[in-house]
Amino acid sequence: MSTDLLRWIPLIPLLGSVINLFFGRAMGKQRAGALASAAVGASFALACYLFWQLPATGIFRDLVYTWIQSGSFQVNLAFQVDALTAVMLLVVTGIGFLIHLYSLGYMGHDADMVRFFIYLNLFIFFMLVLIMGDNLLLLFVGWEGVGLCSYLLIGFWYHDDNNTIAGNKAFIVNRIGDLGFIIGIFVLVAELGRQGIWTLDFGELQKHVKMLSPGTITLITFLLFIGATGKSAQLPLFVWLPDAMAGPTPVSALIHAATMVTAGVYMTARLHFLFALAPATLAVIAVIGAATAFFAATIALTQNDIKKVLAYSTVSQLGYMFLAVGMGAFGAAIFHVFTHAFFKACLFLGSGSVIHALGGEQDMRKMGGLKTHMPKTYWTYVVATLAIAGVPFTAGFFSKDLILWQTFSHGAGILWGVGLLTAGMTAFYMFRQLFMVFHGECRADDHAKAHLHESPAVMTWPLMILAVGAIFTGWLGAPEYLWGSRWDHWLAPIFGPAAEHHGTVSTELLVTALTLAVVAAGIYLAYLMYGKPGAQTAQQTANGIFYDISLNKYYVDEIYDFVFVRPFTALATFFASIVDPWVIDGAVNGMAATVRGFSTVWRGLQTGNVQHYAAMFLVGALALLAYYLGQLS
Amino acid sequence: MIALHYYLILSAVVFAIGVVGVLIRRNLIVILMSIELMLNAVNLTFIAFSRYLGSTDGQVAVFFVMAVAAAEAVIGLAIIISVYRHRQSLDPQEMQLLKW
Amino acid sequence: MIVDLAIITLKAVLVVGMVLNLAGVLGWIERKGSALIQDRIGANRASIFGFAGMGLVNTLIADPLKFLFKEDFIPPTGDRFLHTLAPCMALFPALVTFAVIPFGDVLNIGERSINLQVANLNIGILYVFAMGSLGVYGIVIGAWASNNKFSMLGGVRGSAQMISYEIAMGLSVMGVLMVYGTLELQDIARSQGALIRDLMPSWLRFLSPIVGWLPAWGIFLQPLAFLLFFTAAVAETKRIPFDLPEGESELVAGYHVEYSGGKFLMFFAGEFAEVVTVAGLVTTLFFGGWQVPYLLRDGFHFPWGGTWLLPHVFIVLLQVAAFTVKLIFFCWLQILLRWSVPRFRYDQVMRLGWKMLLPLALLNVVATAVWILAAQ
Amino acid sequence: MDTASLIFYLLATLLVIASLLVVFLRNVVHCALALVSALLLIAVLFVTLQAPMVGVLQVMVYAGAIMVLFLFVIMLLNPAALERQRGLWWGFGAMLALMLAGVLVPLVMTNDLPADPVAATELFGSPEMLAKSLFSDFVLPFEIASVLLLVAIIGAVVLAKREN
Repeated sequence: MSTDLLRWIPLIPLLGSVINLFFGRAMGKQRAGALASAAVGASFALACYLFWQLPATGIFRDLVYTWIQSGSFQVNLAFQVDALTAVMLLVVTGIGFLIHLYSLGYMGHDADMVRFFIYLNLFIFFMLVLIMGDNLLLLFVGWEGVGLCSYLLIGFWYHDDNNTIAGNKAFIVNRIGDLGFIIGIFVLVAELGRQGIWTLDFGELQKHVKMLSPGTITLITFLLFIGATGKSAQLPLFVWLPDAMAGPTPVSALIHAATMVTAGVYMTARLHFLFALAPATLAVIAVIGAATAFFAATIALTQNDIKKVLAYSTVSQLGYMFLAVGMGAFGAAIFHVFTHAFFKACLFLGSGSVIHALGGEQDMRKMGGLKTHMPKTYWTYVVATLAIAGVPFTAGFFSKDLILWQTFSHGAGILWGVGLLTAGMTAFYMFRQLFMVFHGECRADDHAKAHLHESPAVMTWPLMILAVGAIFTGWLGAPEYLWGSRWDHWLAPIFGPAAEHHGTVSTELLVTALTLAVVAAGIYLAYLMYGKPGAQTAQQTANGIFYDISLNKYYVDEIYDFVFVRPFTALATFFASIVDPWVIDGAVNGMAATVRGFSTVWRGLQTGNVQHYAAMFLVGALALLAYYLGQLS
Repeated sequence: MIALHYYLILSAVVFAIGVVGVLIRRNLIVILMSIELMLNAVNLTFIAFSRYLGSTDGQVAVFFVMAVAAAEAVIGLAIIISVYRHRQSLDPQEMQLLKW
Repeated sequence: MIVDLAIITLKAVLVVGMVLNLAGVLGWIERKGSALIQDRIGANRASIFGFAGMGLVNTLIADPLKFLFKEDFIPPTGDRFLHTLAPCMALFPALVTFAVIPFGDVLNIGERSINLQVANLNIGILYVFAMGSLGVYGIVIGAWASNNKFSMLGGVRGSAQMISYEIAMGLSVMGVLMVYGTLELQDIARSQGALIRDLMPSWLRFLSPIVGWLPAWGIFLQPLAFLLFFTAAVAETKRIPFDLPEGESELVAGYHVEYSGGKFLMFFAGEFAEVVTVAGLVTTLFFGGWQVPYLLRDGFHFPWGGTWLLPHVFIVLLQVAAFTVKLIFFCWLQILLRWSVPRFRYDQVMRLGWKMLLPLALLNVVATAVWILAAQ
Repeated sequence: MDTASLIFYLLATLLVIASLLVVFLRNVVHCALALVSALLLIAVLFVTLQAPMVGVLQVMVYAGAIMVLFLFVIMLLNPAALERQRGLWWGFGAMLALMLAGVLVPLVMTNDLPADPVAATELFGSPEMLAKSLFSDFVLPFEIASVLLLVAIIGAVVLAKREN
């Protein structure tokens, strides 16, 4: 096969975006949406074909052209597909395609649907550049591009100020992380350059990183990880992701659950050879991952907004992934990325279906009893909830257990304990949500009740496909005591052979059993507090200091506001009101005044009379001629 | 036979007279005519040189000068007409708003 | 030397005399002709001893005399000098233009060969246009010097009209010049002695029996150019249907409202001289000039075979006579035209000149160029 | 003094007088007519310099077209008032022009110039020779000149057209 095909995977969505940009309005909403979906579908088909063709150890490269050439430093616009990229490719294009289809139904009533699909296609393009780029700079281009699309889509309904503020927040918080990221790139280039190696190619980097000193590597990886905390919503930069739920729900599913936020994990996996050399950074990552997982889970316990719960759940699951990264188990992290994409997308789309049915209502306290009205949504939701809770033989069970087992077997007992606790909380808040939304009495107002309906097929079919994925994708990475992992085998060429197990099978089974017990406890607690008939009303009034803290998200936003935003605003106000008008404007105006002063004197020469000018012209000509005459004689 | 100097001096004198017209007259049409006079003084030198150096290039140059002069006169007169419509005057010294 | 000078002077006097006399005769023909057209007698007072037919001679003398003895009125607010200069400038170009029009082939008397043309310039036709373009000044200056609003209007109209039609006229002649490949009028006239079949490209030979026997006159080679040139030239003479500068029903008498006596006579004569010049040009450019069909230097050579040799002097006389006949025919045609068609409106005149004649003339030039390239 | 010199001096004197009249006559129409005569004199000078083609073109283009256009505009606008002249500026301009002549004339005299014309063939200055030069060496400027004239036509129409 021709490797030239590679470039078309990102290019087709870009084309779709550009065509819709110029002709979308003329084509009409439905056709524009169909075009956008078809573009992503085509990419998906190509990706499947590539996946099929990709040999076990192989790698496809497609050099489009040389982007930067400066001395021996060369950056290509080139795409590559190896096993890792292929997995991400399938997730991004496959789930992206499903979500496009879903959006056809979900956004069908929105006047700005064409714009939505332009953004969505553009996002797919940048995400594909991110995962397919064969060098760090191209990855960074995609990284920034998806950030931009995320910003655009969070503020998609820009008529509401809160949405644009949420968009700004996402953008600004991400910039903080990106600053670390780009400094990391600079340090990497500069340090390698000092060794005479000028490159950003992953392949080249992998060959040459050993030349760097351990301290440098720690610094670089730490800076890169700061970028990852921004993009993947880890402590302390996670605050933007819950707010990002202001965007349309398909966006939350695609960008803020399945794909973009996992870019940080992908980045660390892509640069695993670098991170593997920095144990200090890995330790930091593991601690931050575990802390984030736990912290976000505690917040999710009490949230009432259906999407907020899912958002904190996403943060929490991302924490798991970084916990795995911190253990050096990159394969496990990517595995969790993979399974999480399915069940979290399914959950988000399910919640979208609910919100759609209720005419935009997101407060779970005003839901309930939807089971009978929306059976398809309900059952897919149940499946995905089981998966995220980690019920055996669902996707989440395999991937989460793998992470916990890796943590345990690495001897990080405390982190394992935190993860275990988080698993229990996850089960609790997810079932709490399930009970609040689908069981019990319907608490929606009459108007919303009257319009209750199951979503159209174009929305339910993606849900069902994702639900199937939420169960079976996990089977690829089954532990050794079952049928063994195809996953490790697949990723082995990238990350090396699967990490050796320190424990025995019996220990592993014991750990799993412990996890299952905690999960079961969480589910049962949720049933007691929310699932039992009459329990919910009792919980409405329950509160306490921990409940308040959790409900208010530990006041993190307020603390950030007080510590960072306000001093910064004050400084900006100072510059805007003192420095700009007096110092800068003063200098500029002073120059202008000086020039004007001189001009007032000189403008007397400009009489506006053509004949005066002609006379001046003649005087000049005379002077020249006289000089010439003097030269001659 | 006449030496080339004489033609050149004649044309210099005519040229200078044209310059006087451009400088001192207060009627745009006469100024334009003085410019035509200057152009013709230059044409005379072209033809004289052409004759005395035995090259037709000078005559070709005059041909082009005529084309340019025709264009210049046409545009100049069109401008004069539109100016006169607005100002009811042909005095260049009354048209000096274009300053500062 | 002296003989040369005498011959040149003789030719000049002959031509100027002919033009002026023809102008006078035309004045009489116009009166009688218009009377004929309008079914009246016309000019019946001028007779000698009761012979009305002698009125021609009578008019030739009586008209100028009458004008010369009238008061020469000069408007008090006008410009005396320019008022006098204007009629001279109107008459002068019309007279000198005829200098380059050949009225016969070379006449050989003994050793000497006389070119029957006053001045043989190698820029011939350009000279015609140069002089023609000077004709405007008569009107413009006369109009301005009279300080009369009617004459001023006439002058403005006249200058615009003449400049407009000069362009169409010049461009229409271009095709003729391209066909004959020369600017000299004598050469053009001489070229028209050939037959069309001599000029035909080989791939058109099959038409030779049908049109090949025609003489290669301009009218056959450039029919469109003839129409354009004739129209434009008539417009240049400022006669009906193009007499907008005069337009007696609108402008009293236009640019010569304030003229009387001898000066008016000069305008009058200038107009007829222009008529004669136009006729001469049309004859020379399009109707073979002094050529008689099939008459070569030694006699007739008929295309269907057979020759009829004639003595040289007789041939030359025949040619001069042919030229004169053609000339008078075209003078008469113009007078006929003047009494047959109504006057245009001014906007119609402009539209005709710029939007009909000019594009057609350009088209003719391009078509001729293509034809010449194709025929090579 | 031979005939050629005589003719030159006569033409030169007339030309200078006509030029002076252009500049110093107060009536615009008189100025224009003086300019016409100056242009005709220059045309005659061209002919004496073996440039009959250019001479005739001079008459056609300048005297026949450009100056008629001038007269047409003068009569169209008919500016009645004679212009006032300001003595000081008048003297300044005249002085400048005198200085110009005072620089140009010595400049001409100091250069070594041919005293006699090159012997010319019959063809020199003829339409054929001019056309050959124009359509071979100067084809590009020729085409540009035609574009320039087209632009001038359009410009004049746009400028002189009444609004609405």
